[in-house]
Amino acid sequence: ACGTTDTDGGGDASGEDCNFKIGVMGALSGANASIVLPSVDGAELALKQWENDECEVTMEKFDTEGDPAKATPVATQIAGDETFIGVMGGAFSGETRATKSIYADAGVTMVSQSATATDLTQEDQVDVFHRLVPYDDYQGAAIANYLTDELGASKVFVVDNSEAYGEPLADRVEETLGNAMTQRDKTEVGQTDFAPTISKMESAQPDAVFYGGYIAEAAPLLKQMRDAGIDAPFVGGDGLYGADFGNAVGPAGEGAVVMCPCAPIAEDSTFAADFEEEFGAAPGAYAAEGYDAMSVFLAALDDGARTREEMEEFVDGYTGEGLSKEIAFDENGDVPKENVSYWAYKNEGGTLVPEVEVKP
Amino acid sequence: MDFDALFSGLDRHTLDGITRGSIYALVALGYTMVYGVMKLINFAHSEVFMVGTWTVLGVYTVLGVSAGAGLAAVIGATLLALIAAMLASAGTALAVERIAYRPLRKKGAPPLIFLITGIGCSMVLVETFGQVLRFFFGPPFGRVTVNIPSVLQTRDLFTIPGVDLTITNTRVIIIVGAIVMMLALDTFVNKSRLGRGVRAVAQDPDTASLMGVNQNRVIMLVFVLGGAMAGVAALLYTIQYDITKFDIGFIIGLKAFTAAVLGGIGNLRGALVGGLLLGIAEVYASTIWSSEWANVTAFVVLVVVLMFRPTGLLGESLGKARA
Amino acid sequence: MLLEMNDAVLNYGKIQALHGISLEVGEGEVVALIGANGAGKTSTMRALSGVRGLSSGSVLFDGEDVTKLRADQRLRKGLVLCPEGRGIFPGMTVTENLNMGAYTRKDKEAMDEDYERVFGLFPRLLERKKQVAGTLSGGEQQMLAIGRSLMSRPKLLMLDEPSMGLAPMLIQQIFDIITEICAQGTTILVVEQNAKQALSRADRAYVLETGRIVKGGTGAELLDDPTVREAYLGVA
Amino acid sequence: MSQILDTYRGLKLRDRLAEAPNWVRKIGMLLVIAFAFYLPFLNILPFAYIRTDLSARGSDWASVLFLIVVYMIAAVGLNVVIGFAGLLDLGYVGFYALGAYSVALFGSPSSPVVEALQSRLGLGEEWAVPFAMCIPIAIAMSLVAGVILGAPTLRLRGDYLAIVTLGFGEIIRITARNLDNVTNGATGISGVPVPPGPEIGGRPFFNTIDAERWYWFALTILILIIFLAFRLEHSRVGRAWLAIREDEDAAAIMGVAAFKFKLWAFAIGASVGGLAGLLFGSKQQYVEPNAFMVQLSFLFVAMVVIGGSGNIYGALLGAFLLTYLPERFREFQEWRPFAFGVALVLVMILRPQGLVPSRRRAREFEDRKTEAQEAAVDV
Amino acid sequence: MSDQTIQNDPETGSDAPLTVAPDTSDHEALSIEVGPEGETLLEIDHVTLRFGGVVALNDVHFSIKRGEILGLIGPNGAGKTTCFNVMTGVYTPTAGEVRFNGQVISGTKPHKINQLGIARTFQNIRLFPEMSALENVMVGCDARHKTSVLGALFRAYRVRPSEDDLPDNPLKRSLAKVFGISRHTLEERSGRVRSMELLKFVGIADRAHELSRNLPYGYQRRLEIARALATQPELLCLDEPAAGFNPAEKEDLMDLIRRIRDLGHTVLVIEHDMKLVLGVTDRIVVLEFGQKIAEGTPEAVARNPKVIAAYLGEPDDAA
Ligand SMILES: Nc1ncnc2c1ncn2[C@@H]1O[C@H](COP(=O)(O)OP(=O)(O)OP(=O)(O)O)[C@@H](O)[C@H]1O
Ligand SMILES: Nc1ncnc2c1ncn2[C@@H]1O[C@H](COP(=O)(O)OP(=O)(O)OP(=O)(O)O)[C@@H](O)[C@H]1O
Ligand SMILES: CC(C)C[C@H](N)C(=O)O
Ligand SMILES: [Mg+2]
Ligand SMILES: [Mg+2]
Repeated sequence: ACGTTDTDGGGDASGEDCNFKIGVMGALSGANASIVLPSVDGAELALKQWENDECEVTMEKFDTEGDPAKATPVATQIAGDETFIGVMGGAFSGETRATKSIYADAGVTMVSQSATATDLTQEDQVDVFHRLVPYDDYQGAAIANYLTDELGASKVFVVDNSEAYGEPLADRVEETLGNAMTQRDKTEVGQTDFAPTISKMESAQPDAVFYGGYIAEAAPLLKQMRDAGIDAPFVGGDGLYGADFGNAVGPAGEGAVVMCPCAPIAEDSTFAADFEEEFGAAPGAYAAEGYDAMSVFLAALDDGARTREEMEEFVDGYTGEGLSKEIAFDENGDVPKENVSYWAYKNEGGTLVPEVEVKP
Repeated sequence: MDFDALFSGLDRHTLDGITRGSIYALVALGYTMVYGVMKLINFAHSEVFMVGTWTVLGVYTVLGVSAGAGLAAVIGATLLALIAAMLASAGTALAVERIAYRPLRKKGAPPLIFLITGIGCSMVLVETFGQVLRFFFGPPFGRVTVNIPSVLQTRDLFTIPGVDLTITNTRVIIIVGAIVMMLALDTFVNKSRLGRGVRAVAQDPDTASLMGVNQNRVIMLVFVLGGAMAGVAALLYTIQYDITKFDIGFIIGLKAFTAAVLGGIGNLRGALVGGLLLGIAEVYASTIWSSEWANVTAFVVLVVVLMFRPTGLLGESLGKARA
Repeated sequence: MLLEMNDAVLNYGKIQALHGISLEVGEGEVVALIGANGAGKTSTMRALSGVRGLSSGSVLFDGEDVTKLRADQRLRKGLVLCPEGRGIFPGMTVTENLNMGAYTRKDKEAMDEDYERVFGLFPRLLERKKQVAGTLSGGEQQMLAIGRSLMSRPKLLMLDEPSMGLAPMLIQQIFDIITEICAQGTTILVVEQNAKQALSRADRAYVLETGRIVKGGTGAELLDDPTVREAYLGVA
Repeated sequence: MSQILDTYRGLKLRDRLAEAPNWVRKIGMLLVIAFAFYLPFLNILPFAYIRTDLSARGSDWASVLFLIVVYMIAAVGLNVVIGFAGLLDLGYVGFYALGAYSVALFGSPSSPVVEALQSRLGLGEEWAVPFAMCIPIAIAMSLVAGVILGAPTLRLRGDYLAIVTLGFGEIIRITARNLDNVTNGATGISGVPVPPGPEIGGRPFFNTIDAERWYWFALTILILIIFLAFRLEHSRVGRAWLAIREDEDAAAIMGVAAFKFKLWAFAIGASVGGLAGLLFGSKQQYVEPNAFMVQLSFLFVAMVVIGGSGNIYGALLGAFLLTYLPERFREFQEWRPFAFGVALVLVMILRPQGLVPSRRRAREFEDRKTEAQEAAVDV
Repeated sequence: MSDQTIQNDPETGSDAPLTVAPDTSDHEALSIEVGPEGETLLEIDHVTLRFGGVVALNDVHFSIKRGEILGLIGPNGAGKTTCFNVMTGVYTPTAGEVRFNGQVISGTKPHKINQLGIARTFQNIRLFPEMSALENVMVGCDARHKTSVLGALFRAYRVRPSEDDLPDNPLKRSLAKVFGISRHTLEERSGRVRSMELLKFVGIADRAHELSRNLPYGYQRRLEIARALATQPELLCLDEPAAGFNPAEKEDLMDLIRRIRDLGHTVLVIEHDMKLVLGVTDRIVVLEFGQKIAEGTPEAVARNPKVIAAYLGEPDDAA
């Protein structure tokens, strides 16, 4: 394509020449970076541990702040530069939706570590998109099951943030809950005063509250609930699955539950140890998925994939045991549902501790 | 649409709206004062408020107080935080005036330039907390939501009999605090000699100086007073919401500015009326529909009010002469 | 000398309005400044009052160099300008405008006396006490401006075209007032188009042409000067 | 820096250009246009250093050029409202969004509106309003929105208008986000149509990869709009706007139909903004509400003001710098917003008249500046 | 009407920059077409205007005849400026109406009234300060122009040009012959020429390209008159045009007012300078406290004891 850099796009120069870049795009800064950064670190670790004499692979990180508008120029750049043989991401559904057709046009294989919106694989399918997480239909069902079965709730109050991630997820939760949902309310990103929502809760008297959204708004919402004396258990989706959740919410967040389609990483695993050594922290949100996504690309290179087409072909047919799960992609790019596990994590003293596995 | 929900708890919702609106009103004062005197929208004012919230956090952290401290410690820490926040906010406002606006005033720049400079200052302040300070000191600075210890914990004070409305201590502090501050400022500007100087500069700076008013002093005074009010708002805000964030000023600033215009920009009492009305309108709308429509409602109320009263509810305090 | 201006040069951007003006006003005098449109009379007044700074030259008041002082600082020393085009505060009431005139004063009783005096001079203002000044008629605004400048009890009062826009009867009155306040001990520097009146009332006068002083003398001298008569009195 | 400026001033480029014979100016203009069309392929050192794709994490040069031109179109449109008519519009992004949404709502086969039409009219799954039809629809929608917003609010003065327009921008965005069954809500609409064209190398002519074609398309539109904007400026209409800006009441008494002309400014600005939005949406092939936050409105205003409000060239330069610089210096990552803020303040303090003010503004400003400096001994 | 002026104009057709010549021409091109002299042009019919408690105009009734110079005098605050404001659409009367050429105009928008043929100057000068003197006048000329916004954009409205309007360049000339010239272009040209002519007429053409805010006060007053004349008003209202003028300048102004009348305009003038008023007007209306107290020839009014008591005071020999 035109507009490549003068580093000469060696597109069809396969064979011996194996210098490639893998793009990573996601919210590397911004309010929700803590949900994304561990997975990027995971990918970096995978690349570091990779042994291959033939190939020279670098990972290029692009910060999108999770904003679709900022993600599209990044995608165009990656698409236009033939040395990019694959992309890990997008981390969030919104940016993924905005960019997948660009990658599709350029034939760049995507493997997302965390984008869960249903439509990404169920509507307007593109061949290049794959993901290591199940979609919100299942996540929503799992959350609903947790609410009714584990918590025994029969009156759930569902709140979402009116955004591309929170709203559809809350919709799925609502669908599965059926009559077990008493009321639904919508809030906004950037909102800090939730008094109207709280007073709705007070009259609805729920025995559990679900929030579909991100950390920034979940923290004040939860605090105001507790201030108002609403003690019902609080459950959130993977949008809260970041180290910052505990810090932001403070003592009011004690016991809050975060659901994630990601299995806990055993503290004594080698991955946990390596990660800890490399980055000085225990592996956080989607770290294992990030590691797995990168591993898929690296396996392709090991296998001799040297062009975007070969990469795509390899990833489509890939099967293997990953850190997070047994990896395989169906025709839509989803991992088979039976390979996935859902976990509830509880906020204890500011950290998320695995509580129980849930079935959708 | 759920009008039942609104009417069944009308008193409660109104109280919620007043609480929300009190903070808007206090921040709106800063916009209104600066606008009144200099005819410019100080876009950096939202960040003046933001700095106040961080100052409260800083004071609590330094003092090491946290939730559940003794009564004396709570009162002491809160007062200290109040003073610090007022000073920090006033200082920030003054710094913006000195560093950014004064050179422009010297050059006689048109209002639009002040607007863009204000936006620039606002970005600088936001990024200072979101990026620069984090780079040097690490967390809690950065782009994440930060928890502020709820030193002053919410307690039920009394219940209004008949309507069965429970009033908490924080609500009393916020509403009473906001109204008292506003009355004090209003009295100052309308009754005191210095206040008259402020109004004179607002109407005709040259002639004001011929009457012996020091224009620079008045302008500084305006920024300091507006900033201090934002500092008060910052403390009240942290009492109610217990959080801060690098970009927290943006939305509050937008609302406060809307409130100022709604009441009649340049008019101090207008800021109060506008703030409360806006707060109530938002809460009502959030109750009837949900919070996703609150902002739309706020702006629609603004447009409707301006259509019938083109200079806001109470009008600009400065009458306009014609031909 | 109460007021001295030496070699004053004033520029508006590229336009030079004053080309080195020197003038003096002695204690207790009435001094008039006359000249055609655009001669620089207003500019001189602005420079004296401190509303505009000078490019070069100096202003001395009461023996003190005030060149670098701002208008408000000069006012505190008793040098007061009642500006051309009135410059009232349109959004304040008549009373509030008068209050502004007394902005730097703290002596309550004496101020009340001064209100009486101003309302005595201009009964029309008393009728309109509560009216917002922006809606006064042109002449009413002029009265207000003069009244307001009296409120600060100036040592030296500078009036820029005080009779502009006033009905004939009032013009007469304004000049009487000028004579009267001078008699009460206020020194006056007045700019006037109404040269005949001004010269006949003034102790001394200056004639300004395109930013320069071209003539000076006692009022009577200038009244008799043929060139002045032709140019400014409309008599051949 | 100031030295460079001085040399630049010494050259008196502007005066020379103004004095040059007509044909010289015309040829110069053609050369500039030709160069603009060549830009995506720019590869001659040292000029190639302006490319944004030099560093590993840079962004695609042609895409950046396209975005620059789209913002230039918006800035030229906003300049009509702010610079010419003196109306502060802080909600310009609303029109931009309307343009983008119109083409998406009517042109995308998967938009709820088109789906409704399909089932109502019994049209096929693939049917949608053709791109060529979407252009007038987008322009008309934003123009109508401009008139609807303007008619009741243009009577307001100055800053009241600013907040009302700002609110309008937000209303558009929030409504687009909340009306799930019309706009797909926060999910947005994909499959936005692109201009028709021959297939080249198995891809449609206008695709997401070959951004330079988009750039040329947008550039052509930009040139046309600049041409029309100049015509407006130097006409009775431009003069009327100027008079209204200076003293609306006096203008009315001199026979200027102030309201009518203000409304026209608003409508023209709105439709140009809509056109810019259409280009943006069509190139993205995906439209969602978050792309139209208030901050973008501020950015547009900043473009107009930084360049020199009232001057079309100024708006172009402002749009260029504010879009290009952040892209060129992507390396600085999270420091960019901070640097942006600092730069905004510095530029305004050092050059409050804007980078290339119109002659009138420059003159005005010079006068005011000396006046203000002399006004008080110590400001 | 404007078409005719365009054709009459000797200077149209050349693109050469206009140079400032001393005012020697007789400005024939500036004269306007009017109806028969002596007919009632404007009638203030028992107009009352209240602002809250203040009665600014109280049942005021008088009329202006075409072709005359009418003076409006009275003490400060008598309601003279308010009268102008009612006539030009700034205020709507509380009671009564204003008729112009037989048509009721009270309540009409200011710009509409201007288009009907009333223009004015302001007591406190209100020029467009950041526009040059020439541009200020061109805004006035535009009031009579027909180019619409779309016309200015696309310039599609073509007019068959007269011989004088054809460009010199032969190619352009033949093109213009075939396609005509856009009305916009013709209007622009004629507007410029006419504006320049008006500046000469009031005697300030030497500073045509200066920003109006930088002009001396006297020039600004004259510029206001030129701008008002540019709208080709049948009735021109001057609010204290001589304020701040010295006697010599007042003489010039009197001459100017007479010349304006000679162009065909009817003039209404508010002024406190009795010499000017008595010297230039044909008839005088006197207001006091919002009421008409006298009306008549200058001589009669000057002798009227009521007027002397309320306004003139003891006879003032000179000035
Ligand atoms: N703000 C200004 N900017 C530029 N030039 C100015 C300004 N004010 C006055 N001038 C110019 O300075 C010169 C002197 O003006 P000034 O107002 O002092 O005259 P004046 O004698 O008071 O005249 P008038 O009798 O009309 O009031 C004039 O040529 C005028 O054009
Ligand atoms: N908007 C208004 N509100 C209240 N009173 C007003 C308003 N406009 C004018 N007036 C009053 O109406 C009266 C007439 O004012 P006007 O300006 O017409 O006087 P004038 O005859 O032009 O006097 P001058 O010769 O002093 O200019 C004045 O007493 C004035 O105070
Ligand atoms: C990282 C996750 C919170 C992202 C989320 N699952 C999404 O689809 O947007
Ligand atoms: Mg003067
Ligand atoms: Mg008057």
